[in-house]
Amino acid sequence: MCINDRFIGGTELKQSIYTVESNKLIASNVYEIVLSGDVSSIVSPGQFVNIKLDGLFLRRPISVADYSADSLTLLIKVIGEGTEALAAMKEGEKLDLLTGLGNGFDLGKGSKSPLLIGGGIGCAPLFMLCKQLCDGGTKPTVVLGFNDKSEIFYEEQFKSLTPNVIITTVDGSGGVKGFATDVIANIDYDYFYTCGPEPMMRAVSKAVVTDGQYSFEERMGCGFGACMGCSCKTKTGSKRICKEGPILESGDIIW
Amino acid sequence: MCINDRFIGGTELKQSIYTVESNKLIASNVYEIVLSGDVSSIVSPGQFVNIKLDGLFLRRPISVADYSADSLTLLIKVIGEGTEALAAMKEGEKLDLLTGLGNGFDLGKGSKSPLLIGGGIGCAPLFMLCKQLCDGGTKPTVVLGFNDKSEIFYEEQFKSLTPNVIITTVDGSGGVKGFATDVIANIDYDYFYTCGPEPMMRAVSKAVVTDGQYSFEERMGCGFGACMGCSCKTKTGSKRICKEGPILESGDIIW
Amino acid sequence: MVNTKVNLCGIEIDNPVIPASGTFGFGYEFAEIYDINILGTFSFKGTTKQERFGNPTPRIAECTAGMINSIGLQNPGIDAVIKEELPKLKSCFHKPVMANVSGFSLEEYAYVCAALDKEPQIGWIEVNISCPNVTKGGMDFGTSEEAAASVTKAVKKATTKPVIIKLSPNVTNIASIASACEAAGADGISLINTLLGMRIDLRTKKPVIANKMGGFSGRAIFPVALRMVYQVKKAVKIPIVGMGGISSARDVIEMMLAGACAVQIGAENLINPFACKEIIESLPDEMNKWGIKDISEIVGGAH
Amino acid sequence: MVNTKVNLCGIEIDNPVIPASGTFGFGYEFAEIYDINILGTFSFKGTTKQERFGNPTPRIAECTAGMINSIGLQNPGIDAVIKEELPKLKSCFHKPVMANVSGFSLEEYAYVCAALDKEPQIGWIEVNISCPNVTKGGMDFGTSEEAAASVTKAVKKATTKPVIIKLSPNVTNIASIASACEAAGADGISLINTLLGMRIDLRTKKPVIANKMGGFSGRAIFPVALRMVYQVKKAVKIPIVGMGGISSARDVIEMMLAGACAVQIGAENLINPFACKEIIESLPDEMNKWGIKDISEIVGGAH
Ligand SMILES: Cc1cc2nc3c(=O)[nH]c(=O)nc-3n(C[C@H](O)[C@H](O)[C@H](O)COP(=O)(O)OP(=O)(O)OC[C@H]3O[C@@H](n4cnc5c(N)ncnc54)[C@H](O)[C@@H]3O)c2cc1C
Ligand SMILES: Cc1cc2nc3c(=O)[nH]c(=O)nc-3n(C[C@H](O)[C@H](O)[C@H](O)COP(=O)(O)OP(=O)(O)OC[C@H]3O[C@@H](n4cnc5c(N)ncnc54)[C@H](O)[C@@H]3O)c2cc1C
Ligand SMILES: Cc1cc2nc3c(=O)[nH]c(=O)nc-3n(C[C@H](O)[C@H](O)[C@H](O)COP(=O)(O)O)c2cc1C
Ligand SMILES: Cc1cc2nc3c(=O)[nH]c(=O)nc-3n(C[C@H](O)[C@H](O)[C@H](O)COP(=O)(O)O)c2cc1C
Ligand code: FES
Ligand code: FES
Repeated sequence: MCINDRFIGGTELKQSIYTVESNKLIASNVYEIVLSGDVSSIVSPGQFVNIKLDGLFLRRPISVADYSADSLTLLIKVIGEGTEALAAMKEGEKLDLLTGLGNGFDLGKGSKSPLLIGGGIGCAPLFMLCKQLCDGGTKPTVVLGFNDKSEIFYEEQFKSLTPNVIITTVDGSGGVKGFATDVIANIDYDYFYTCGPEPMMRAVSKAVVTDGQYSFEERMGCGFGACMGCSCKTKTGSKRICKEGPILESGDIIW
Repeated sequence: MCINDRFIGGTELKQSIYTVESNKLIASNVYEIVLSGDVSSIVSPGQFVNIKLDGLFLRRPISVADYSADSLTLLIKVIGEGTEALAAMKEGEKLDLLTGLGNGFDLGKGSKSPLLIGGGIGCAPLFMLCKQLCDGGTKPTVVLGFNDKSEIFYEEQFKSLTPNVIITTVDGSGGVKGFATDVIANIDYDYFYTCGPEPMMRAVSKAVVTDGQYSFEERMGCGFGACMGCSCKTKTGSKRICKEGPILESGDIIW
Repeated sequence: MVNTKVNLCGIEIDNPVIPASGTFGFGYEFAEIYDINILGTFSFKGTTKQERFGNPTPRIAECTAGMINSIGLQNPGIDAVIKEELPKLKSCFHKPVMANVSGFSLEEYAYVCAALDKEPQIGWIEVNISCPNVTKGGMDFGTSEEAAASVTKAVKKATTKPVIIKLSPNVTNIASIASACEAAGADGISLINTLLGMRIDLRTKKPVIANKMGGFSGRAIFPVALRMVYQVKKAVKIPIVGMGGISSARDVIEMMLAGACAVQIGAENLINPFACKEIIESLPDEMNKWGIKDISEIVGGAH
Repeated sequence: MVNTKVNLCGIEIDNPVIPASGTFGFGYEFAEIYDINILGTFSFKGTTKQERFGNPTPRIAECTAGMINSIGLQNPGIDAVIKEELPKLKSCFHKPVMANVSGFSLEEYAYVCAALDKEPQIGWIEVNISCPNVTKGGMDFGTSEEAAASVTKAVKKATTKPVIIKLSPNVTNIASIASACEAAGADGISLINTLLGMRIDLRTKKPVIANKMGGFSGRAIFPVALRMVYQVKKAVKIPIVGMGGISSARDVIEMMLAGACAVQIGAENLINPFACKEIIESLPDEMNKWGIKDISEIVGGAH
């Protein structure tokens, strides 16, 4: 093995086969898939897996929403062929995954009252992050923004971790009416973590008053740093969303 | 519908889904697959089906070896990706077939003592032919040629139809030693039907003393007459192996 | 209710879905399995002056997501097409048909087009200057601007029907060839014909196709076809018929966004004889899914 | 025991399997997941005189049996490659490596080659005259005989290492361009680079790729790549490195039968990071299956 400072996450890429333990529709167009298999390469929240699907060439990147000793949970929003195929997976079926991808959130940024801001399916990786923050003894405030009531997921799961969970919906059909960013001003926090559609994160960047971390998406060729398909310009040079990302620190981002 | 003299078989093309009832290895590299489903388009022995397989573009043409009211039997020799996939099919799995393909053997050639000559997997379509001839009251003589004992299949099935079954093997490990064509000279027959590798059928054409019918193979694009991929020059003009064939009459063939 | 009608060189067709030449015979074969009058139109088997048996077999090879063919323009010749095929077609197809024409010299192209000019059921003449499966002429006409223009001029003189020139994708600059055809009077451009491709049989260690190479088509070639239609759309004002790897109503929409005002379906018919029927039937739902009310409005929408 | 060794422009390599440029970084990234010393060699990311960020994103699109990329030659520039990448590589790869070079002028090509000439680990210089993803230079050098020959001459003057010219498939006559390179002094030819392709996003109704078009590669393009290698083999005597859509040991054999003396694997590495390892490990069995004792004996066997 060579010394390679590009592998900043320091995790190892693994390819292995997983079994679908369950697949449930948990909100409008959103599925929760629990897989069993080797999770040894998953080391931090915000990392993702890259999934091979029959008949599709490229793998599909999906965040790890949760994991335990021998299972991992994915939350999937159906938007095209690949996510449709995932939604149709049945208990007992097999999936080929690359794991150990991405840097993951850096929890070592010592914060007493972190704020988590999720938008839509972007709430997925925040769940595992929230869990680990709670395990570490901090109770983060969580703001989860959705378009409408039908799209809300994992409200109870987040609430079972921390009392401070605020749901917003654009049309007011659930939780507070408005955007996730609308409620930030009233919250006390000294650091933040966010994941959601880029327009939302851009709004977050304007609304927040502290440093924090953002989880980005990009179309990927490989997902493990080989193709330069997912490059992004940052203040500290070009970074690969799949490798030096998907989590970038606020100070690094060129909006 | 228009009047179309090219559809000489007069059968209708159908596309439907079949269920694998059983799949057995019956000789070295040869599988017997029984499928249940709509057989209404299969009207004569020597016709074939065209099978769609996951991950392969073109369908694979396979003769109907037998059929009943709601099932059909295929005998398959593994030679490449498609036949490998067929060999791996399990009970309960589904297959997409086009049926009603090819002209089939013409049993109306009024023969009292027909001779059937099969070579290797070419014996497959002769089984249904033999059955229908026997049903019609004639007991054909059947010569089935194989390379060696391990490749012999359907010996008992043919023998249950007619007493006159001669097996030959090239290496003498089963039946009579030699080629199928070696034993023809001693047989009394007034018409013949043959299916096997082209070199064998060419040898048949030299050994026989009467008229008869040959079943040909060709690489196919469609299998139902649309692409001209399988054309063959005959004494009565160009014919499509999938449509005006696969059965050609001896007088028509240009060797 | 969505509108699937499009206008192709002055003739309105019910929908933009056209079975491609060489994969739909002379049409009546398919009339046995469904009512082909649901089609926009169809392009019949490439017709030449003389009868042709075509190339030796094997003429077909399997590829990942596609196939190679080397038919070599097997057809009964223009006289038999007019005397035998067209009357049969008339009994089952009641719309204008697209005649696909090939030749080995300017004279042959002109001869066949002149003969077809008198046939009332012929709506368009699609001139194939791009068949990779014939040795003289054929492909060569499609690989230079001058040759493409000279064929265009020759056939335009021979017929009053709209002339659609079918281009070869095996060229460095497809847009300049399309422009040359437009300048020479073409009424439309159709593309792409097959990509030149090859497979080798590991058992024999020789090419699968008797003629060694052949025309590669099917789903695999869609991104190349789409790109070329997009490039040609930038270069010409005349209507474009887009094809290459289309296998679904989704693909039809994508090809029309690139610039095609109608599309053709080739290899897909061979593996699914009901492909065109299924595509036509699913097109309205697919249009609704993407918020398209009138299919002709999306032509070139991606530019 | 079969023999998988081949000789590529005077350097013997343990097997003919070479990860293709742009899909294997500078090698050491893959050294984390397997011992890359099992490779014949590998071709590193296309390197230019200046550092390049490349094209805007999205740079990647999905296709049936393939993908489109529009990286646009992102690389740290020749100085950083020599100062940073090659020393890292040296610590994990102990064989000659293939340097992949691009430029926007003859001077740039020559500059980069001259700089690499001094690096002992560079075994071959693969000159990319075919990248479809850059606007000036790049692709244009690969689409005419004269330009291809002029690049060849310029780089031959700048280096004593074997020079392999990498051709674009987006041309009418690949054989004549290969011949021009041979005549200009090339030591080998590699092909094919990506086919120019495109996809449109039905949600936005605009091209998926920010740059609109990009390079199409992966399994889908294999028949085109195979045909071009076959054609080039007929035209030149220098060794050919064949690539385009190879995904298995079976494909390696087919490509070598067409005329390649070594092969490269591109897109397949991206969807299966262990692709090259698996191909190398299965090659001896596959050779046995087809009765091949010595892989170098089958080169061009299909002719
Ligand atoms: C690091 C990362 C983490 C993600 N985590 C999740 C998650 O936890 N849950 C979830 O539902 N989705 C997640 N996504 C988005 C998910 O990857 C896409 O929705 C999915 O790839 C779409 O595939 P498709 O075949 O359904 O859509 P199609 O549009 O048919 O896909 C076509 C191509 O575009 C790519 N693509 C389309 N949308 C996106 C996108 N938003 N981001 C990246 N590539 C895209 C696909 O991967 C594929 O290559 C994540 C994306 C990234 C980059
Ligand atoms: C009318 C007809 C009836 C047949 N009946 C039978 C049968 O009952 N049992 C049986 O085992 N085989 C039969 N065959 C042969 C069978 O079609 C081939 O063995 C099969 O297509 C090989 O496919 P593959 O994917 O395993 O081989 P591959 O070599 O991987 O196939 C590659 C391509 O070549 C074609 N091909 C390869 N060999 C042949 C061949 N001999 N004939 C036609 N196409 C071929 C394939 O269909 C495919 O398109 C028949 C062929 C025809 C034309
Ligand atoms: C079997 C076959 C035969 C063909 N014959 C012709 C022909 O006669 N004339 C012609 O212009 N194109 C011919 N083509 C090309 C198709 O019309 C079409 O341009 C090409 O196949 C690309 O479309 P596809 O990918 O949908 O098949 C033929 C294609 C196939 C597959
Ligand atoms: C993501 C990606 C990046 C590439 N970058 C380069 C490059 O920098 N230089 C080059 O010569 N070819 C480049 N190529 C082309 C490949 O080296 C190869 O020629 C092509 O992809 C065909 O092979 P394949 O079908 O196995 O992918 C790139 C290909 C891909 C997929
Ligand atoms: S997706 Fe390949 S480098 Fe990030
Ligand atoms: S296979 Fe298409 S016509 Fe026979």
